[in-house]
Amino acid sequence: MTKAERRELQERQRAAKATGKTAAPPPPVNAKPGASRPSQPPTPASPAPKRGSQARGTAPAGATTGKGAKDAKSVAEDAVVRSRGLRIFSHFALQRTVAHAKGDVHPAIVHLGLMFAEFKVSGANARCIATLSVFKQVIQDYTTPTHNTLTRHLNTHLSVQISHLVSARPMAVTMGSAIRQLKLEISGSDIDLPEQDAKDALCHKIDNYIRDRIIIADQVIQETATKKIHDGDVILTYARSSVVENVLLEAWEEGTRFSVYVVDSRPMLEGKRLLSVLVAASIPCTYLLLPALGSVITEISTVFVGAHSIHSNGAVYSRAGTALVAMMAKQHSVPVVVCCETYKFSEGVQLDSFTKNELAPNGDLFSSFPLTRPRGSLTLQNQTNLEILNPLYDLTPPSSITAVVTEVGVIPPDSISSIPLALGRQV
Amino acid sequence: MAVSTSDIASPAQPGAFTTSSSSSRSILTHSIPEDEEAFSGFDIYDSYRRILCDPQISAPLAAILSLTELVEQSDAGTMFELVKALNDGAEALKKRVHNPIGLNAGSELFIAFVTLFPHESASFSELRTELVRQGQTYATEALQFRPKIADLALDFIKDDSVILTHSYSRVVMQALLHAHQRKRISVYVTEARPRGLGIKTYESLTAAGIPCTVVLDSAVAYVMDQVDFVLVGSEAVVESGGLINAVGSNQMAIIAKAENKPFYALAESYKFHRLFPLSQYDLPTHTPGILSFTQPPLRPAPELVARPSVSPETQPVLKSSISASSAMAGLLPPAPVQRTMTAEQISRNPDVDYTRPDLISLVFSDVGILTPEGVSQYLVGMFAG
Amino acid sequence: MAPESHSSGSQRAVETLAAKLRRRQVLGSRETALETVLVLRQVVSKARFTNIHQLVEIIRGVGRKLVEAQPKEHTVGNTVRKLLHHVREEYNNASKGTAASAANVFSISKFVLQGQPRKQVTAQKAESALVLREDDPDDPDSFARTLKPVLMEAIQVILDELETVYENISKSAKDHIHSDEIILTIGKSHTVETFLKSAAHYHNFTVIVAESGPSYGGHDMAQSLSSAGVSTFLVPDSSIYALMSRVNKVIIGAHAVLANGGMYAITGSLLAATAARAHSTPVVVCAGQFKLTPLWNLYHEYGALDFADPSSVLGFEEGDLVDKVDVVNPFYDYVRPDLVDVYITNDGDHPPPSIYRIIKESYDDEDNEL
Amino acid sequence: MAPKAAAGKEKLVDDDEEVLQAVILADSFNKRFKPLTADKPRCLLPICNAPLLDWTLESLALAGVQEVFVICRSHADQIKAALQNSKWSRPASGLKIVPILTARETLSPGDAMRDIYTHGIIAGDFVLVYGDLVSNVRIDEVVRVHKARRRTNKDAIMTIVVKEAGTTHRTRSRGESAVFVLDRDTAECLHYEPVSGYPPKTLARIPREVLDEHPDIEIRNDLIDCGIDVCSVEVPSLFQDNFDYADIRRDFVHGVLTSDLLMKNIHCYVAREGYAARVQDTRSYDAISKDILSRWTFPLVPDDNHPGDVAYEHLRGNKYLPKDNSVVLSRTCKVGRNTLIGPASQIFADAQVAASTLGARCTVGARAVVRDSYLGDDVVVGAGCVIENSIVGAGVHVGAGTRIARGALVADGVRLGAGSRLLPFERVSRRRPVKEDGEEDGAEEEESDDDSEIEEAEENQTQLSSLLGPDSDAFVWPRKSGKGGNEDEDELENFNNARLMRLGKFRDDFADLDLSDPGSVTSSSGDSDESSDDDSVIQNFSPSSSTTSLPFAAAAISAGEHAKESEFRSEVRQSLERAFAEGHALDNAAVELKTLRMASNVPLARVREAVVERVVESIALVDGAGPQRVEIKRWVDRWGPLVRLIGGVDGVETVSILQAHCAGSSRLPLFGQILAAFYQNDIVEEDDIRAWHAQPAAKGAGLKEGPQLENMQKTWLVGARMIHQFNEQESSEEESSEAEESGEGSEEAEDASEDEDEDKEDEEDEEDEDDEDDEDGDKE
Repeated sequence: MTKAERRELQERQRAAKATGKTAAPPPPVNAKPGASRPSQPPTPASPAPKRGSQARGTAPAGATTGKGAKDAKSVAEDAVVRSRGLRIFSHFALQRTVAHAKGDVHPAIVHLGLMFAEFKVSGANARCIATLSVFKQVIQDYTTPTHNTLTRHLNTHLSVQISHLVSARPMAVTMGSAIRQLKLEISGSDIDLPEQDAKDALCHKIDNYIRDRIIIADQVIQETATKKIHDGDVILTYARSSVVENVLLEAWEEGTRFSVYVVDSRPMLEGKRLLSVLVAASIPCTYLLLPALGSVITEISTVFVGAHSIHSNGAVYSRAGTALVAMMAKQHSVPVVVCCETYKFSEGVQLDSFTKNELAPNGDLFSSFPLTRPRGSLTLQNQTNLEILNPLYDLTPPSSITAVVTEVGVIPPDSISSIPLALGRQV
Repeated sequence: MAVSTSDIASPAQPGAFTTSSSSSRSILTHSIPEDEEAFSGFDIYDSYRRILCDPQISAPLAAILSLTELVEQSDAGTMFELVKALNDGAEALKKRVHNPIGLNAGSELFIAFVTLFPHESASFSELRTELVRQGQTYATEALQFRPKIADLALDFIKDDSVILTHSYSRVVMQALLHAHQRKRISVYVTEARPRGLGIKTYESLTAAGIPCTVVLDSAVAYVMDQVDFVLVGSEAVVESGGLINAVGSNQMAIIAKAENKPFYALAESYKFHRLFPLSQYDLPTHTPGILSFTQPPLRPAPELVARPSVSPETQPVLKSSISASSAMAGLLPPAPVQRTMTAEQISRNPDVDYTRPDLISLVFSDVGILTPEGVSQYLVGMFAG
Repeated sequence: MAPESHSSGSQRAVETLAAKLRRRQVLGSRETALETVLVLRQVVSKARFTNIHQLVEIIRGVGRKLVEAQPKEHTVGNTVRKLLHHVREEYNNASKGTAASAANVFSISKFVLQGQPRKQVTAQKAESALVLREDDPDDPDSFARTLKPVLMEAIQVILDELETVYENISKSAKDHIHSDEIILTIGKSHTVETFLKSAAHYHNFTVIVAESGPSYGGHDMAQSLSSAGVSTFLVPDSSIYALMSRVNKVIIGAHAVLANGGMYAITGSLLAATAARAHSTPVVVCAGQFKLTPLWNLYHEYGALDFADPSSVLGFEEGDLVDKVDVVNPFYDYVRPDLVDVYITNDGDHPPPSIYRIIKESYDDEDNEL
Repeated sequence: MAPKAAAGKEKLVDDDEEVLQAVILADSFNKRFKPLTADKPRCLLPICNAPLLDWTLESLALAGVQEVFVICRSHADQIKAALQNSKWSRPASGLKIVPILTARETLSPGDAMRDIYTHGIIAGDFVLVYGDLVSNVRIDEVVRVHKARRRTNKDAIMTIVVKEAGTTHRTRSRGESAVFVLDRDTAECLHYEPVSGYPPKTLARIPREVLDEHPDIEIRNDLIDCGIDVCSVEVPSLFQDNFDYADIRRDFVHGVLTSDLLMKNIHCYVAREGYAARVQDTRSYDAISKDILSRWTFPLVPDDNHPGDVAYEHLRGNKYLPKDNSVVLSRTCKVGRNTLIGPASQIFADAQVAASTLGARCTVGARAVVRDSYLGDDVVVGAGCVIENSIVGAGVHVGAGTRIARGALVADGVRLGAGSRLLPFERVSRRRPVKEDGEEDGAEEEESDDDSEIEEAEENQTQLSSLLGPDSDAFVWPRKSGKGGNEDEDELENFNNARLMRLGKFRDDFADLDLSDPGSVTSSSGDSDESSDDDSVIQNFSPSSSTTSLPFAAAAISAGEHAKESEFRSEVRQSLERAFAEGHALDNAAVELKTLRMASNVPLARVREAVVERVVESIALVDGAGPQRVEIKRWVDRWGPLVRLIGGVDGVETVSILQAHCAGSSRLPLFGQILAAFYQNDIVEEDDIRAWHAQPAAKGAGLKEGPQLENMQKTWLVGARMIHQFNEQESSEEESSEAEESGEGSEEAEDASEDEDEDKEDEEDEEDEDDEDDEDGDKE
């Protein structure tokens, strides 16, 4: 079991613990661990590192001073509330400044790390591909230290790189499964092979992986999905999914005439980018922010969304807001179609958006406010009693999903679990 | 025992079923001319039917009018006697009519009115004439209700909207035709087996130039997605805020709910009926005959009675034949005889059903637009208040 | 018997308010209501009338003008209706003896109308001292003279109600919110703000504010709450669903409460309410009585059909997009009654169904169409 | 809730601080809207069914202006009257409006300003706008800023309101825009460089000292000049002093900024919130109407604060219908998005109205299509008409089956007979008595217009009359400014630039410019940049515009060519496919083709190739000679004539095209039959075939070995056989000659439009380059 995996495991456990806590209803109980140590500074100081530190499991440390704090009002009480609030979100993998590279981190990795941290590279597929291609470089530049075999040592070497990436931004499920695959390959590769050949073999494997699991998969998905778009349809999509984007474009290419509603929301406002792509392809578009959804949902014939990952219970883990869209669509009996490659399936079940999530950095990182308002008035900073949270993902329950389009065909969300096995992916 | 007789009588004259819809009263009157002479002197039922011949008059109104006549005729010397006479009259009517819900509403209203009527006037005969006058004036006013309702409904009918309606109802027709003058509407109407009154609606709507399509009662769920809202008339609006209407309304309401489509009911205020059905089988129209199982034709009766457990197995037979036939009927009206339900089979079906208040979005009536809660509050205000 | 045009002064006032309304320079239901009352007071005080009908006509006339100016702002109509209601009440009280018109003509239709839910005739004010002489030929003003003081009182009542509306709503705050609860609200509603703040005096709880784009009123809300010592989280609208599983109550404001118990509220409310339903989290709506509107949602699902400009959604500067993209930016959502659990108003808490009754009680039907 | 309103809220003026004055220049001082503005001032043109002036006044009222002076010149009486019975004259409107009549001699805003000065009406700082402004900007806010600045800096005499918008924003005028050089922190306007669309300006010269004094400057080419200026008292007097200031921007601003004597400075106010734009040409008319309909001007929208008296209802997809549902929509008609329909209008079965505004009491006949167009009141559109992207004045009667191509302007009261055809950018007005009845607008230039119109009219009518249906009372204006510099530029002010400011959907609409035509000296603001270049205060950048533009042009042509062609091909294919699919009438299809061709200037041959190709390709291959022949006949009979209709009949060419195409396509075996069919349909004549056959090329000469060559030869043999047949049976001469005639007619029309198409791309491509060029031009 490699570092990365262990780390993941820990993450999960911590998450589980935290939720367990928050779930516990009676207030006093809540308050207890809540108070954490009163020393804990309520200053608005640069949020990221601070929260980061708390994320490192202050929650369990929550001391019993809660009651006392509550009786004595003012600052202490303030701390209580804050810490409670914190505890709710503490386990979210938080945005942090990229740590200094420990161990021999490949420069390419460092670079990629920065890209991740600044959301220059975002989106499950993009990140996965980026990582893999950088790994190819790493592998090529890698030389097995004397009296050690590639099969053994390379993994550990990679783990260093991975942990650096993770320190930049939590690992995407896609990356996870890809890396897992890669490591299997590495440990699988035969020892007597001359180093260079072994490397080449690995790189080749990586290329295949990218090709089969992502590129080809997407093409298949597009073909399948485009069949679900008919003339005169009104398609609604949320934020921006590369797959959905391609589906729409292809459908238009094929001469299907439909119109698209692009729904969007802060913090990322990715929809705007999708919008410009579609408009460039002269697809008639309507643009709206999430809150306005209620006004238009009745006109929609189909909803297409992408996914970050899908859990074996069929819950879709995707850009925050997707759940809302799916919910509304369900309400008005509009079919909700999720486009998602199989390599995004992650074993295990997630029950709500809390057990695992990620926060977008504060402020107007994506310059998402239109010009009409002076930025200052909108980009608040954390201050006493006030925290800004931008969860990046939410979890759409299978109940509000009609179908999942994968490269192995269209399947109902709840029979997801059968797929990974069908693909012979050892888990 | 009256109910059963009417029940047995019914298969004999298919006309009898028509009683359930306020619309087709007139048909009824033609249908049962026989047992008329059985009554001597003033026959309230007789007058009731006579009044119903006017296509504009619906059951409750007819009931009120006939009761007014009764007041005219009656020789009651005191209020008490009069009220008694009225109650008897109402009873008599109820007994004679296959589906008394409508007229109950009417007579209930009138009697309540009479009892509450402030009679400080000296001579009782004066009072009687006064009451009669009241009755008649009300009847005349009542004719203005439908236009009023149609007007209320107009706001809710958006231009270019698609409407689903059920069977035939005068007030709905009025509303649709009224809307047609201002807005572009198109209508789906259910065939409404077994009387197929939907066809009647279809004809008069298309005559008026409203695009209209008849759908099978079994196709309601299929069509619902296309529809902007559902608009039905009513037999009576009851104290629960629920609705009694030609059978099929209930399923329609349930489907509408499932699809999140508004379900509007139109009801003149004289259809407000102080009645609280707990379930379909709590309706006054429900008789043991309805939904009872046929005796398997092959076997001799006695043993059957001995072993009631037999009857279930025959049930599917009946069921299938019903559904199949109704489907056929929808597709090709001149359906082969053996595939349509026999009058006897039909007789085992209800002709009105009860729609729960929580399925109804709004009730339009001449006293204003009411929520189902509003209706019950209203009824309470009327009779208890 | 057209009412003689009331003095140009009040005329001017009406016009200005109308203009302001049309230009959206008066904002917020309460401000609008207040402005309306003030104008009405001016009108009534200046108005010259010799009988109740003229008075009613005058008021209605003004009402009509204002409503036309801004049909989307329902409180205007409501205020006028309320006033009319009061006027009639006062009039009936005053003219008990003279116009005992109700009983004597008792007909079936009348009988039917008993069903109308409305306050059973308010306790006969014993001191109905003032004698009203309508259409008095020799002294036409007598009617006005006698009635006006009463009317002024009535108007004052309405004013006071508006002045104190927030406080009264917040009275019950502490009973609705308890310690360590997590409350979710959306956008900025003055009502909700005061409600939460007053609750904060008694309990410590956490408020999650959804910013509700594109107005992002949530930011101001979060600011003011946190500065009032309430621990606050500001989240984008997108995360409403994600957080809902931890939320104990959703508390939102309303723009107008409709007769069927549904309401218009700032966009996003529908999302929040529906998400709350999905997690069976109670939805509490704080709304002053003046927001109760004797109307139905005639727009079906299409919000309150009041749409702002696209510029706050898609910057005008993005020239190439502007040309080709349609932008939808409604002010309000229509929230169905079955999504709301309770309305907290300045006179008590009501479940959606009973809104209908209250409306019937507080306005006269004949005024629904001004 | 409404951000905009929130803005409006706290400034409920009408108390204390002194009255805010505004001056409206109600005259446009140019004639871009001719003939619409023939007997009506521009500021009374309706936009979204309310006169421009009302929008302007509303905009000012919105901003809390209290006193307004309306400077009117032409049709002053109309304006006065309009103001009299508008709601503004009501006491409660809170707006005090004083119409001021200026002399006819005021030919420019400058003169108007001098007039203002002489009237001495201006008390303090005032707002200067044009009578064609649509805005919801909080001008009072600007005024506040301006005043504040004044306190510290007496020389800040003027604040120009600009709005940020992309360079390619529809609302940003292409014809006359400008580069602003701003100081980033003080927002002082350091340099103003007018950018005219034509001749394309590719460089902006910024005086060095600007850079010296201000370390941190913004050079912006993406601003909409809203035409709202907050001026202080000095401004009119400045005009007074410098009598040569004509245009406020190009002369005044320019002058002030560049003169080293005046020492005044001018600031800009970049409006973040709000909307503001001027209807300064038909193009912006289009853009702004669209902006209003898609609610950018909120709360100035039809269903909310519409200056007109009608109350509109807003429906899904920005459709606006009057509240009193007086509109009659047939059940089958389609009303598209962003559409405003005036009261009591009627739209009949299967008609389509999209992205347009209809005035009151309009009638759109069955199957008619109105797209991106603006109809005045009482317009009657006959059945089956197609109106695209045009402005149609009030009371116009459009006969059945008429096609009005994009960019056309139809003046009030015109009658277009059934089946009329208006080519793109046609301008039509009612026939008028040759002598102008001086009382209404008896200005000399007006008359000179009419004279010129009439004389133009002659050849014009003959040339174009084919386009006007019978019993139409219409007068087609000359399409281009008269050559040989006759003195009628007033009528088409600054012709070339005007092209850029015309209503019209595609970018290349305004591309058909004529470099050979020198910028003519006129009194109009539009091209005063050309004229002023020569005598402008600073020499250094007058040459820039003219000199640098030429090489660019040269380069552009070659570059643009291929792109154009391919684009054109695809367009033709689409339009034909549409035609085939929907079975258009032949001549409709033909007109469409002509339009396309005119849009992207390609030789006639290309068109013919495209058509032949389409026709041939759409013939299905069926086996069995009989059915095949039928199939061919069907297509050729139906669509063959198109080849002739597109004009410039040249049978030989047709045949060779046909051959060339067949040789390279699966339709090879059909060549003979198709050719025969063509012959049957008089698309080609016997002589043509002979001629073609005679050509060496027909035998595939000059082709290198390969299938192509063989096929050519095959086809040639087929031809040979055919000719052989000819020789046997006599063919009739007369009909062929007739065909020639009919061909001739249309050919002429072609050439007429053809030669004006020269040098399209150069213009076009510079358009693109403009922006960047300005930018890096500055950097140097």
